[in-house]
Amino acid sequence: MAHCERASKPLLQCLRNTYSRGIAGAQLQTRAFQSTASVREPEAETTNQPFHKAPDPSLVTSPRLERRLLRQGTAPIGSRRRRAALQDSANIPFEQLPYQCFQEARKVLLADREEKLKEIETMRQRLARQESLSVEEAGGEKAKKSRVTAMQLHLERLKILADINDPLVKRNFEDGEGDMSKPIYRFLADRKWREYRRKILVQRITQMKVIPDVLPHCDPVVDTRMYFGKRQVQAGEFVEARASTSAPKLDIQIFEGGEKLVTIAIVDPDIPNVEANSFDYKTHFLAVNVPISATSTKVDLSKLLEDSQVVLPWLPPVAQKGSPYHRLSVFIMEQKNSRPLNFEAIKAKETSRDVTLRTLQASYHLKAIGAHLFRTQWDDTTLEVMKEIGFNGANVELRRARVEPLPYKRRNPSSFR
Amino acid sequence: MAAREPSRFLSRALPRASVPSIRPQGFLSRRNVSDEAPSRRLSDHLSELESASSLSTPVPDSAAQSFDPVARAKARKTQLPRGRYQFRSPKYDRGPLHPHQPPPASDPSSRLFVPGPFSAPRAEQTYDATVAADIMSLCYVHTPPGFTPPPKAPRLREWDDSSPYHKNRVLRGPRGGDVLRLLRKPIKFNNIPEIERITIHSYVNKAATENSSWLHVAGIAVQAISNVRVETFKSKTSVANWGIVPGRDSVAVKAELYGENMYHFLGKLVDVVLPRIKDWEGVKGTSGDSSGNITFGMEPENVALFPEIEVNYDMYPPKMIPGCHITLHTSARTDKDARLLLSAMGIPFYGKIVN
Amino acid sequence: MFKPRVLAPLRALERAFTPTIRSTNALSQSQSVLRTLSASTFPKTTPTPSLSRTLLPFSQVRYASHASQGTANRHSRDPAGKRLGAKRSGGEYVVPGCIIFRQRGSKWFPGENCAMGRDHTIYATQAGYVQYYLDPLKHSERRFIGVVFNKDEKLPHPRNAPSRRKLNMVSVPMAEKVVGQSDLVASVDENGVQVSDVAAVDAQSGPQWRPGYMYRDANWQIGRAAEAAGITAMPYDRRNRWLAWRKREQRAERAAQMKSLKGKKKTSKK
Amino acid sequence: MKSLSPALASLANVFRVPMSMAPARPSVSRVCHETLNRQQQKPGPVTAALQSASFSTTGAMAKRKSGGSTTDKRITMIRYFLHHPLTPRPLRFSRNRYLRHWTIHRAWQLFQAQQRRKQELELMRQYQSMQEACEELRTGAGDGGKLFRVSMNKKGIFTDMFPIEYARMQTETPPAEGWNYDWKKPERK
Repeated sequence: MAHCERASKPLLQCLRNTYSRGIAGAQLQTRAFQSTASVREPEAETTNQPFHKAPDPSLVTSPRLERRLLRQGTAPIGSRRRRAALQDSANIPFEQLPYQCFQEARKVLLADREEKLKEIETMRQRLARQESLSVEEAGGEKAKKSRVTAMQLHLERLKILADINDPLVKRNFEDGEGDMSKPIYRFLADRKWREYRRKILVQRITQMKVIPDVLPHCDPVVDTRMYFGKRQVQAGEFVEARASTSAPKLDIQIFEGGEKLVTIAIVDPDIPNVEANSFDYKTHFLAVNVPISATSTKVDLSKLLEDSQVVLPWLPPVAQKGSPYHRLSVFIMEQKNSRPLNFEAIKAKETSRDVTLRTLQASYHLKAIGAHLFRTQWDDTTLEVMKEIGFNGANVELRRARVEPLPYKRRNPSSFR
Repeated sequence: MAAREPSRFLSRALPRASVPSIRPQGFLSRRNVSDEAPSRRLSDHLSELESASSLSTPVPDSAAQSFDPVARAKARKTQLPRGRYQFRSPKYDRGPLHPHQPPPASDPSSRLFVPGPFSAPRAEQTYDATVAADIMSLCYVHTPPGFTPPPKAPRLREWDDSSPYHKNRVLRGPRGGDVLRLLRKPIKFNNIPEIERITIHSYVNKAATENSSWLHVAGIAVQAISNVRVETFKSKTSVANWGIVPGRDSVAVKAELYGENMYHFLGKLVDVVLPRIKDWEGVKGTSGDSSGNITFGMEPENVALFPEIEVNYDMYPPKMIPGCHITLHTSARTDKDARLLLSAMGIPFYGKIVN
Repeated sequence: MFKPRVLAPLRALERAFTPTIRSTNALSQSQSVLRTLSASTFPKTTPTPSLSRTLLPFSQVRYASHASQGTANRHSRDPAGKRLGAKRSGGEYVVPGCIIFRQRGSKWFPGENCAMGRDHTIYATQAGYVQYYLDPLKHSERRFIGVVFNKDEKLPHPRNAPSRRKLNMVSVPMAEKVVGQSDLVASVDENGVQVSDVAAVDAQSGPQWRPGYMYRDANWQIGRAAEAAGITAMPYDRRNRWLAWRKREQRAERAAQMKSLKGKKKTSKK
Repeated sequence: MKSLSPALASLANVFRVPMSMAPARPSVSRVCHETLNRQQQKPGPVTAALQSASFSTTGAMAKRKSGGSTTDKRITMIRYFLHHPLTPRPLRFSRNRYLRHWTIHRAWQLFQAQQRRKQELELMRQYQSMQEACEELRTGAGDGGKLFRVSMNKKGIFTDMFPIEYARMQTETPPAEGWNYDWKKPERK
C-alpha cells in the first residue's frame, strides 16, 4: 500500500509525511488533551529502550509508531501537532508559566481562596456552636433546625467558591477526572448536566406524556443513563425486543454528598386491553432499598439482591403486532429520609404487576428524583421473545376497529335559506 | 465516608447565568445523622476541597527563567504538523435543545467575544471618586431613626360608589391627567443617579430622496464617534414632502453606547466638543422626558468637531456629515436629578428650567 | 326605477348580517328592516362612503353620477356566504373526522382529541361528545373545542391527570406467514452434522408490482445486475492524486460547458 | 483566467476592478503585453479584452462623460469599510492559552466585584456618618435642634444644579498654570 513504501524512505523524508486519515481521525476528541502539567514520566523508563521500541503515547508523532501503539491497545493522546510540540517542551507546571497578566490574576484568586478558607473555618465554628446549643436556647426545635440547615448550605457553598476559580479543577473536570466525592466536581457535573442533557430528558418525558400518565410530577435531580448490554439508550429510543430481554444497567449520578436509598420502578402504561378498549399499566420491574451515592453510581438491575431488594423481577417488554408503541418509563424514587422500607411486607403485598405507580408512590411516600424512558414496538425478534417468556397474546394481531359512521339524517330542504 | 449531607442548592453567590437559582426544598437528613458529630473538625471540611489546587502555592520566581517559547519556535527545524480540529461557534441560535450550542460571550472562541476593557475612562473614575459622594451629600435629607413617611393617598383613585355599576370597575386615573409619573425614591447611598446609556440617533432625510450614500456617510460618522456599529431603521410613516413611505428605505441610524464606550464618549463630549461649539449656551433647560433622560441636538458642523471626524475630515464628502440627537439615559427618576447629575459631569444647562 | 338600486345593497346587507332574518319580498317589510338595520348596525360601524350615500333618506337620493375612482362597482359585488360557524354543538356525539367548527383564522383552538385542518377547521379525532371550554392552564385567552368519551365528563381535565385514551383496536388471529424453506440444510452423517446452504426457493424473483407504482425487480436483484453482467469499476484509491486531478479537471470542464450552454440558451431565447 | 475567491470578488465590484482580468500568473500578462505592442493596428479578440482593462485610449473626462460611474471615491471607500466582507474568524486558543484566558477573566470579574463592593461600603459609611452627625446635632446640641433646623434648609445653595465650574474631569497631571486664586465667575450678559 503506498503508505508503507513511504515508510521505507529515509527517516528525514518520513518526518515530512502528511497525515493518514485513519489514525488522526480515530482520536478526534474535542479538547480532551492531556495537560502539560503532568510531570513527564521518569526518564529512566525510556532511556534503556530506544524511543521507537516503547513509544510514549503522549509524545509519539510518526504514524507507524502510532499504529503500533494502537495495536497494543494504548491510543496516542491528543493531536499529533500537540505531541510534536510537547517533544521538546520544558514542561513547566501550568501555574508557574511566567505570563505576567496570568500571574497577576492568580494572585487575586489566591487571596480570594485564602479568604474563603478563613470563612470556612469561622462558619464551621459557628455551626459547631449552634449545634451545641440546647433546643430551648436556640429558640425551639424548628428554629434550630432551620438555622443549622442554612449554615450547612452556606458551608457547602463556601467550599465550592474556594475551588470554582481554579484552572486545574476546570481542566480535571473537562478531562473527566473529576472525583465526585468533592463538592466542586459534583457542582460542575450538575451544571453541565442541566445545561443540555436534563432539558432533553424533560422534553422527552413531557412530550411523550409519561409525566401525566405514570406520575403527576417529576423534577429530575439525578442524572440517569441506561445501558442494554453495551449500548447506551437515549431517552425515548426504540429498543429491540431481543436487547430488552435482559434487565438494563443504570448509571445514576447524584450531585450531592452522602448516600441515598432509592426505589427503582419500570412501568409500561400502554398495555392494550381490547375488551375495555383502553390501556392498562404493568410494572416490569420494582426494586427497593437500592443504595446510590455520588461515587458509587452503577446499578445493574439484574444483579440486585433477590431477598432484600427486588420486589418484582425483570419482565421483558413485548408489544403485540399492530399495537401502538409501548413507553417504558424508568423512575428513580427516593425513599422518605432515605429510610429502608420493610422488604418482606412489600414483597408480600405487591405481588400483582398491574398496580399503578401513583398508588405505590402514595403508599410508600416516594419522591421521584430521576427518570428515563425507552420504547418497544413489534419487530422481527419479538415473536421469539414472546415464545420464550410464554406471552399469551403471541399469535394475536391488533387491527384498527372500524368506525361506525353517524346515523343517516335526511337533508331537510325546508330548513335551507 | 458518608460525608455530612449538606447542600441542597448552592447557586446564590455563583454567577446567576450559569446556575438557575432553585428554591431550597425540604432538607434531606441523612440516614446516620444522629450518631455522627455534626460539627466535624476543620480538616474534614478542608479535605473536601481540591487538594492539588493550583491556587494554594504562590509562584516560586526561579521556576521559569528557562521559559522562552519564541526561541523554541525558531529553533524547530520542521514545521509542526497542521492542527486538524478547528472549533467554530455556531452562527445561528437553533434553540436550547440543539446539541451544538454557542459558547458564552466571555469565551474567546465565541462570535460575540469582545476583548476586555483596555482603559479606565476618566469620566467613570471622576463619577466614582467625587461626583457620586457629592450628589449623595447634596441631596441628603435627614430623617430621624424610626421615622416613617406619612402614608400617601393611592395614586389610582377609587370610584365613589354613587351608582351600583361602580363595583369591580377598573380604578380611575391619577389626579391631574392620566399619565403616571415615575415614583422618586429619596437619594441614598444605594440610589445615587448614574448614567446608564447614551443613544446617538441621526435622521438622514436625503437617504430617502437621493441615493444611499447619505446613509452610509451618516453610518460611518456615527460609528466613528461612538465606536459602536450603528443600526439602521426604515421609515415607519409616510410623509409626502419628505418623500418617505413606510418601510421603503432606511432613513435613520442609531448607536447605543454602554459601559466603557459610553464613558469615553461622554469624556470627549464634555472636554473636547462642547467647549469648541461657537456661541453655544448649553442644553435647553426644558429638555428631558421627566423620567431622567436628557436629549440635545448637534448640528452637522458641531458633529465635525469630534476628534475622530476632524482627524480625517477630508475623507468625508462635504455637506454629508450628519447632525444627530444625543440622549443621555440616567437612572434618575426625574429631570431635576438627571440635570443635577449631568451638570456635575460637565454638561451646561441654560434657559428656563422645567421639571 | 331607483328601487332595485336602493334595494340591491340592502339585500346584500341583510344576507351579510343576520342570515336568520327571513327576507320577504314585500317592500314594506324590507323598508322596516332597512330602518332597523340602519339604526342597529350603522352607528357602530363606520359606514363606507358608498353605503351611506345610497341609504340617505329617500327625498335626497342622488344617482352615482360622478363615480368616484375605484369605488364605482365595489358595492355591487356580493360573494356567496361561506357557511362558517359551528357544525356540532356542545354535547353532540361525533365520530373521528366529524367537522365541528369551520372558521377563518383560529377563533377556536383544537383541544382534547381534536385537530385543526389546513383552513383552521376543527374536527374530531376520537368518537365522543363535543365540549366547548376554556383551559387557563394551557392558554389564558384561547377557547378550546374538545371531545370527551362519556357525556358527563367535564373539560378541562384537572392538572396532570392521566390522559384518557381509547385503544380502538380489535384482536385478530395472526395470518400464518408463508414460511419459505430455509436455505440452510442440515444433514447428519458419520462425522457429525453437515450444514450446507441451498438456493432459497420462494424468493419471488422477477419483476413484481412494487410500492411507488413501479413494476420492477427487487432492489437486491437490481443491485446484483452489474455483478451478473461482469462489469467491474476501478477500486477507489485515495492516494492516487493524478487520477483525482484528472477527475477534477473533467468536472470543471463539464461545469464550464453547462454554464456556457445555459448562457447560449438564454441568449438564443432573447 | 482563474476568477477571484468569492470574498475578494465582492471587494472587486466595490472598486470596479474587472473580474477576470486579475492575471493569475504574471507570465500570461507579460505575453499579452508583447503581442499588444506588436500588432497595434488590428486588435484581436484577446487584445480587445485586454484593452478595456489594462490601459485605456479614451481620456479621463471622456470616460466620465460617456456615462461611467461618477460616485465620489470617498463614498466608495466608506462603503468598503462599512460592508467589509472579510469578518475576522473567531479566536481559537490552545487548551493552555484558553485556561490562562479563563483564569484572567475570572480574576477580573472577581476584582471588579470587590471594587464595586468597596465603593458601596464606602458610600454607606459616608451616609451613616452624615446621619449620625445630623442626629447628634439634632438631639445633642442642647439648643433643642434649632441649629439643626437652620442647617437643614437648602435655600440658595445649588440644590438645583452644580455650578459648571465644579464639573472638571479628573486629569493625569495637575494643570500647567496651577490654581488661579483670583478668578471671578464672568457676569452673564
